[in-house]
This record gives sequence, C-alpha cells and structure tokens, in this order.
Amino acid sequence: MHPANPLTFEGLGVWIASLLTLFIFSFLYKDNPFYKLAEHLFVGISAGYYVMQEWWAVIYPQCVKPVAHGEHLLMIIPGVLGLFLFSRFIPKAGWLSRWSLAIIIGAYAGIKTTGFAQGDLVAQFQASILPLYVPGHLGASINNVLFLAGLLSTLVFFFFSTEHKGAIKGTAQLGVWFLMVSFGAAYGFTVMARVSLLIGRFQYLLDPWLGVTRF
Amino acid sequence: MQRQIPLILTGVIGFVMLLYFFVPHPFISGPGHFFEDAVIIVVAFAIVLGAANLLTFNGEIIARRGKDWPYKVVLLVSMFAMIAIGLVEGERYLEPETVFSWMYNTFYASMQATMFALLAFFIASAAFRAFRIRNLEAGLLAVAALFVMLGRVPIGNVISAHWPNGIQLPQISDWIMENPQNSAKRAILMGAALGVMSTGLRIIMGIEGSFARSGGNS
Amino acid sequence: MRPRASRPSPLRSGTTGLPHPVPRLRATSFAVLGFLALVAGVARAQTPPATARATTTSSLPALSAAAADVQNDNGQALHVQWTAPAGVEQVIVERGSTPAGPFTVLDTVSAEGGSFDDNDVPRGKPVFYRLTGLGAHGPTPPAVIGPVVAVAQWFNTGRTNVAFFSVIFFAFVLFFLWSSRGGRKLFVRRIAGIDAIEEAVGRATEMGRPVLFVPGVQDIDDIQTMAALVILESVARTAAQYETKMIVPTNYPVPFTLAQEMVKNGFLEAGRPESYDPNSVRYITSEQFAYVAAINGIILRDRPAANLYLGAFFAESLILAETGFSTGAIQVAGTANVHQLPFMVVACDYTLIGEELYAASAYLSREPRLLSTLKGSDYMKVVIILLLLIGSVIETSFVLKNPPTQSLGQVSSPFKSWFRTE
Amino acid sequence: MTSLLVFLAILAAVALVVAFLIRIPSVATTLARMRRLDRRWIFLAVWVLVMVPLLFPLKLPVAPTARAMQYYEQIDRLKAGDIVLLSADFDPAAGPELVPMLKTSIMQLCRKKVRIVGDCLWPGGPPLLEQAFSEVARDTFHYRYGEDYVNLGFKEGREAVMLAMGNSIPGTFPSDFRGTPVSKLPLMGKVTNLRSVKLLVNVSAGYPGTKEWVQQTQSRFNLKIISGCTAVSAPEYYAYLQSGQLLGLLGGMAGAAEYEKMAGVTGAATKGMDAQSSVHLLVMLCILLGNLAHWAARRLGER
Repeated sequence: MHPANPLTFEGLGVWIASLLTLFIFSFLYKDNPFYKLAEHLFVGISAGYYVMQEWWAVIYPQCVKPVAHGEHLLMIIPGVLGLFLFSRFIPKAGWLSRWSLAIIIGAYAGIKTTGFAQGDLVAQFQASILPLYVPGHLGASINNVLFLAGLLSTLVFFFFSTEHKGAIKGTAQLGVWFLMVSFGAAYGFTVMARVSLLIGRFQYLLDPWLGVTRF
Repeated sequence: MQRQIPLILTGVIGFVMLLYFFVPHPFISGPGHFFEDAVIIVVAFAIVLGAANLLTFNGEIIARRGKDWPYKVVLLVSMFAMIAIGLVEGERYLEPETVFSWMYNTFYASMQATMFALLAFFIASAAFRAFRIRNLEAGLLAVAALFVMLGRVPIGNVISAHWPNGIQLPQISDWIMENPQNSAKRAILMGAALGVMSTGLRIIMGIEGSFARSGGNS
Repeated sequence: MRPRASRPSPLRSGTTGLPHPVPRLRATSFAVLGFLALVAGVARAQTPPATARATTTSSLPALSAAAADVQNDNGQALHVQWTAPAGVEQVIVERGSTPAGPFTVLDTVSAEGGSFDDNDVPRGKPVFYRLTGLGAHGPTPPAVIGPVVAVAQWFNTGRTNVAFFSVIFFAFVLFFLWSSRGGRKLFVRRIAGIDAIEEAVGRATEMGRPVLFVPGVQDIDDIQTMAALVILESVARTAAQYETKMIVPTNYPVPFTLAQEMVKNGFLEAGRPESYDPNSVRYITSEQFAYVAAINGIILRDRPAANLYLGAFFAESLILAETGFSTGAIQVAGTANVHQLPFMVVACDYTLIGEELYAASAYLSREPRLLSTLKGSDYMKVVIILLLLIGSVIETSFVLKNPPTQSLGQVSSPFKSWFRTE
Repeated sequence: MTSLLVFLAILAAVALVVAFLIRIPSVATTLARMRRLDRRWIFLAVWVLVMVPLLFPLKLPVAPTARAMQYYEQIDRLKAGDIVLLSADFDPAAGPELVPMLKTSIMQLCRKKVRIVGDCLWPGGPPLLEQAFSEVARDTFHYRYGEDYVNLGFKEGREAVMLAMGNSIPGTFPSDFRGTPVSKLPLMGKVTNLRSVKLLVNVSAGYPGTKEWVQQTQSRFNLKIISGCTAVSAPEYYAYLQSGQLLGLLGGMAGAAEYEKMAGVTGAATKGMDAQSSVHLLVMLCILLGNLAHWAARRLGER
C-alpha cells in the first residue's frame, strides 16, 4: 500500500482529482453541494481549457503569427470573420456575425454533403451488391441473402409515400425485426462502454491514489 | 440587405465546396483550399465565443444574485484561472511539467471521466426498472442484447469454450454484429446520408433559412 | 461538458448557441444541375494525356522509362514509371526544364517499386526526367525522358458515380419542392407515432396532469430540433383543445423563442389564445447534466402524465426515460440519433425510429421543405432498391460464370465496379 | 457438446421453476413489490461488482475476434521506416477504453520500427497522446522526437482538417505540439500529405472520428484505415468493415483487451475485463428480474 504523497506536486494533483471523483459519485446518493461545486468547477476549467487550445493550436500559429511575419496574408480574412462573431455583444452590430456564419454553414454544407454522398451512400450501396449464390460457399450465400433481405426490408420500413398495406406491410414488419436486432446489439455495446468508464475510474482510485494494486 | 448578402455568400461557399469534390482544376480547388484553411480558424473563434456566452450568461446570474450564484462565481474564476495560466506559460503550455498540464490532469481529465462513469450506474438501474419486454420487437431486442453482452466478455468465452465450433457465444455475437445488425444499420446510414445531402442542398440554394430566423414563422 | 452516447463532440456547452439568421432567398435558385452537366461535357473534350517514350543515349542497358500526367488532379503531378534491368537496386530521379538542361535531384527511391510520383510539377510547362540506376556494378547511364506536361482536369472521372447519385437525388428533391410550393397535394402516410402522441395527451387530460415536451438537447442547427418544434405546435393544438397544461423545457436561446412561438400558435389555432400560459415554455441551461437534472426535478415534482421526448438526444435519454417510467407516465420518444433508440424502445410506450421523426413533422406541418426532403428520399430509396436488385442478379450471374478461386469478394462484376469510389 | 446440453438444461430448469413460483400469490406479491426497490441498492451492487474483481482478479481468458486480428495484422504488415499517421481523436471521457489501445498500438508500431506522426482532432486529446508517446515510444523504445515520432497536437475544424491534411500535412500543422515549426523536424520533411502515409491508425471516440476519416479521406486519398473506437460507436463501423473502407476494428475495452492479448501484454484493459464480465451478468440479471417483477404485478392485476 503506497498511496500518492499529497505533499508532492504530482501527488497533490492525484489527491484533489480523487476527492473530486468522490464528490461527483456522491450525486448517486443524492444531489448535494459537493456535486454542484465539482460540476461548476468542471464547466469552468473545461471552458478555459478549450479557449487556450483554440488560441495556441489554431488562432495563434495559423492566423496571428504568420500574419505578424507577413506570410499567408490571406489568413487575415478568417481572422476578421472570427472577430465578427463577437459583434453579437455590440448592440445593432449583430448582423456582422452573419458573415462568419456564412463561411461556417456554407463550407460544412459542401464538405458534409460530398462526404456523406461518397462514404455513406455510394460506397455503402456498392458494398451491398452481393452474389446471392456462390458455389462452394454455402454459408456466405445464406448470409448474403439474409443481408439483402434485411437491407431491403429496412429501406421499405423507412418508406412514407404509400400506406403500409399487404406485401409492403409484411416487408416493413421484417424490417422492424432487423432494426430491433441492431438496437439490441447497440444496447449491449453501450452497456459495455459505460461499464468500462466506471472501471477506469476505480482503477484510478485504486492505483495512482491508494496504490493498492498496479494497473 | 444585411441578410441577403450573407445568404448568397453561404450558397456560393457551399457550392464551391460541393464542386471542389468533383473538379480538381485549380479554378475550383484553389478557393476550395482557401475555404478549408479559413473555416478552421473561424470555427476556433466560435469555440472562444462559447466561453464568452458562458461569461455573459453566468455573469448576469451573479449580478442579480440568482440561484446558485456562488457556484457560478467558482465557474468563472476557474475559467479565467485556466486562461491566465495558459497565456503565461506560452506555446509550451501542454508540456508534462507545466501547471496547465497539472490542472488538466487534476480537474479536466478526472471530472470529465467521472461524469461519464455515472452512466454505468444509471444503465444498471434502468435495466432493472425500465427495460420492459412488452412485445415481440422488445423481445428481439432483449435477445440480441443478451447474446452480444455475453459474447463480448470473457465469461461468455468460458461458458461456451467447449461448445461445437460455430455456435460459441463470441461467434454468435460476432455473427449478429456482422449480419442482421449490419444490414439494418446500412439502411439507416443511407437514409441519414440522404437527409444530410438534402439539408446541404437547401443551404447551398439559400432556402434553408426561414425556419432558423429567430422569431420567424414557418 | 456534453457526454454523448456515441458522438461526444468537443463543441459544447453553449458554444453552438449561434443564432441562424439566414433568411429565405426568394429570387434565385442556382442551376446546380445545369452546371454539373456542363462540367461533365467539358471533361470529354480534354486533350489526351501526353506520354513520352524514353530515348536512351548509351550502350549499357539503361532504364526503359515513361512519364505521364496523373489523371483527375489539379495539374501538378506526373507519374514516372520504369523497368530496371537486373542488379539495379536504386534509381535517382532528377527533373529539368530542357533535355540537356540543369537537372535537380528529386529523390532516390528503391528500383523494384517501379514508379515515382512527382507531386509539385510546374503546371502546364513541359519538363524532362533523367533516371540513373544504381546497382552492384556502378551507375547505369542516365535515361532522359520527356517532354511531358502536367494538365489539370475539369472533372474527376473517378467520381462520376457520386455525381450520378447526387444529380438524381437533387432532381427529386427540387421537383417535389417546386410541386409542393405549387400547392400540389403530396401524400405522406400517417405515422403510428402521431396517434401515440395524441393518445398520450388524451391520457394526461383524463388524469388532469400536465404534458411534458422535451424538444431534444441540441441547438437549432440540428435538423431534429426543428422537426421536434414542428410537432410541438400540433401537440400544443391538441392540448389547447383538451385544456391541458403543458411544460416545455429548452436549453438554447433560439429553440426557446421558437418553442414559445409554436405553443402560442397551437393555442391560437385551437381557438383558445387566452388559456396560453407564457411560462409553460422555460429556458433552463445549456450545460447537459444540469439540464437533465432539472427535467428530472420537473418529472418528479409536477408528475406529468405524458412525457414526450422528441429531437436530438444523447446519453441523457436513458436517465429521462427511467425517471419518467418510475412515475408511471405514458412516454413517447423519437430521435434520429440511432445510438439512443435502444434505450427509448425499451423504456417508452412508443418510439419514432430515425426518419419517422422527420416524417411525423412533415405530415403534421405540410411544410414544403420537409415534404420535399421526405418525398425525395422516398423516391431515391426506390431507385436504390431497384439498383440493388438488378445489381444482385448481375453479380450472382457473374460469380456463377467465373467462381472466385481464392477468397470471396475479390472478383466483382463490371456493374459493381462502376460504383467503386475513388 | 455436453457443456452446451448442460447449459440448455439449466436454462430450461430455471424457466420452469420461475413459471411455477410466479403462480404462488405470496411469491408474486414480493416480486411485484421489488419494482419499488430503491435504485441505490442497484448502484451499490454495481459498485461492489466492479471493485471486487479489480482487487481479486479472476483472470478469465479473452477470445480475440476476427476484426481485432485484422487490426493487428495491418500493423504487422508494415516495414521498418514506413510512416504511419496516428490520429488520437478522443478525450479523457473515453480514456479507459481508448488509452490502452493507444499504448498497445504505439508499442506494436515501435516493435516494427515504424515512424509515427501523431495528431488530435479533439481538444482534450494532446496530453493523453503525449503521455502515451513518452511512456511507450520515448522511454521504452528510445524513439527520438522529431526523427522517429512527432506529436502535431490539436487542430480545430473537424472534417476540414482531414481534407486539408489530404492536400498537405505540414501546411495544416505549421507547428507541432510544443510550437516548434514543422520545418525543424526531419521526419516531417518526408511527410507531404495523406498519400505519403502507409496507414492511418485512428483511435476514435465519436465525432469527429473514424466515420469522418472514412467519408473524407479513405477513397479520395486511397488511405488504408484501421480504427480503435469506443464500444458505443463500434456497431456503426461494422458497415465500413464489410465494405472494405475500414481494414480492422477494436471495439471498446473488450477490443483493447483482445489486442493486448495478441500483443502479449496484460494492460489496464485486460485487468478490467473481469469486472466487465461481472457487471454484464448483473445487467442481464436486472433485465430478467425487472421483467419478472412486471409480469408478477400484471398477474396480480396491478398496472
């Protein structure tokens, strides 16, 4: 048992972090001032952290420093547009921020549209064209038929231009079953994800803080 | 006129970025490169704006001694402390020995991870209190969830170690992930892609706006 | 900060609180389709790439090499290929502006690679390459090749399939937008979820308890928030008819103002403007966990009989659904965030799955923009289903004709290869 | 085969006993009353079921899955001197799942003497990447900063950064994590854009992450991508595995533990898997018990 030494710079950090971890866990018993303090401290620290990251990683090296040295003068434009965003705090000058929004909304509209079109539509469509019978690979053939049935029936489920009657109703029902299996799988994976986060916190409390075992 | 020009600008930039994907010629890829590099900087300013929003929102609560205002003071003080330390320590602020990195490990990393870890408790209580198998669909969901949960952890591997090959628990959970889950998920991916593409088209053609005008009726 | 089920994004806590004041542009809609067709036409008329053969000037076996313009690029890349005789391990690649002119060394690469991509060539100017092989028995005599010119293409032929899909889909969406604005009646089937919502509001009226409506946790830039606010208007209309109290918590300024607008309209259209309670719509906070804790407080204190969670949700949907379940309220949820649907399906009485959220808002509001997207997507799905069926038949017959020798999936039909993405 | 029959026999027996017990009114009422159980008892059960296996490990064997093996093979195929892009797009909230993957990936890359260019598209990432680099690459494998590995730190812009890196990595990251200009780093001299990178190892927690890398760069720059992601985002990436856009996947802490086993290391992920097993069993028990209580209540006519 060699717990972290609170007198050292690094050890003090581990002690504070562990106490804050217990403060947040106290929310499980009931909402209390310790949890509220930890939560507000967290929002403040992370906001300050993000501002520093944006400054030192983007605004300074890519906009302020090169312009100051006379290179990449074009980068003045996004710098000015970025400052326009703050015009909302000046009465009557709020419309300036619309220019900055124009480049954000416009650029991402174009980037996302083409990214989704190629990566999530065409590539996925191409990979869904499967041979329904491959001689010598019976297992794969059955899987391919099942795969295509699931894909087509789920697409029919998300079809809203006709009433769901007769054959369409049956296909859509099959689609719902496939959806439910995929939700079940997603549920299982989400349980696994949340639990591993808790395991990570307990490993932090047991190893760097209390030093009970090595992780 | 204050609204028309930005709207046209949005459409033009969106259209250039759309064409940028199809046209390698520098006539389009030149502006495309510029918008790529420029939007990185403008988004960075948007994050700093987020912190400014926090300042005005919480500052106002403190000014009128609203609910929990002492906690808001802690929030703003810790924000400014982080900014001050970051500026003082200069470009090497993220080196392992700096006070900024110490603050990162002590406050940011620990509390953010713990916030998420809370969800593990809620998942277990929700599984007990709110997981209702009330029809065939919920039943299918539960069966798939049980197989995947069992198949992905060592205990499932131990239980089915001597089962005939092909139907061991890890293999069943893998098959569920690779086949039924995949075909349904791919239909959802394609549907979502169409949704994003149509939203992008509306933004580029300037007909997305009216909904978003604050106070504007549909 | 914003813990998200699967998509924790760094842009959080109020940072996306940007209003979207981009108003409707009446006058022009770009001829998107026309321009793309024009570009494709220009691509056909491009000059074929110039390929220059090597001219070797020495008796010893020099490299036989060739250089060609790299296709589908911005005209700054040339692809140099060579077949090195035995014993040559490395090749020095040099470039110059004239056959005898000063050559600058670009790189020394391993010979068996067989090629070298020169990525920053002056655009449109003829250049020459000099390749000298290095091997066990000394350097081979230099082989000079050229002139070859790097040309920029106007259309990336590798992306014709993406253009094909996009042009068809955009044509559908624009057609339906034009026809819905022209007043044509576009049929959208009634989603079962809408009946579930109305039944929930009716149930709340019987028990004399309020209706809770949470329009998601995202700002206005997420289309799901907009779809939820449209549904809020029709829920408010139903609640007004039944004289039932409504509670609408929001977490961003713009959705807050729009929600007030929607609830007021609902009560107006139901003919009961006087019973509209202004503080039924509340702005709480944009910090995610505090927002969830506040809504849990509302559920436990005011004990609404109907909880409606519609819009963009992340890790908090699980917590809300569980608290609501424990109070015995009837719960209807709907989101397009697929990773949250499992929790909603098991904990709520009814769930609108993915695009059903958009279908419900299009059905209720008849809004041209929502209708055109929905109908456009529907018809595009018909195209995809048909192409999939055709493709599977072609692929099956192709695989039957030439069965795969080694592993599966190596061989594919020309139809499928046309859709390969580059 | 017999263990399968035994397992099925036990299941059938339990089902019969429960079906029988639920008919006895006294048992049914106690089951129904369970629905009002204070959820803090369940919280306590989770707390205990995680703490105990961490203190007294059972060391249950982990079974590697095909996709995890493919992740391992993609790195194994690299040759000494190849350049790899390691994009750590996550923050401490996904630390327990992704930090073990990051360290084991760096270790395998170092064993193959591959040169690593590291970057982060999440603001919360750089310190985690730097800690992993110094602990594994610098201290254990004596990699030289600037020649064998580089940490370019964070860049805002999400998909826009990926596109910009496709055209020029030094152009997108003018200076590295410490602010030293990229021109002073010899390794960066050899890195022009995503085409000059043999493989992208993407440790991803959500948006921006593997989905956006696949959409924006995989086809366009002919980039080989393998992903280590959180369990929440893993199901969606199976679609990219089947289409060949992704060449390997590690899903959540289980994926990290499998990868550690293949790399012959017992790291934090492997040590956490026992607790993972116990809590999964608890959650499954909760689902079954919860529904049992609900059926019992319905049999007694309560809502």
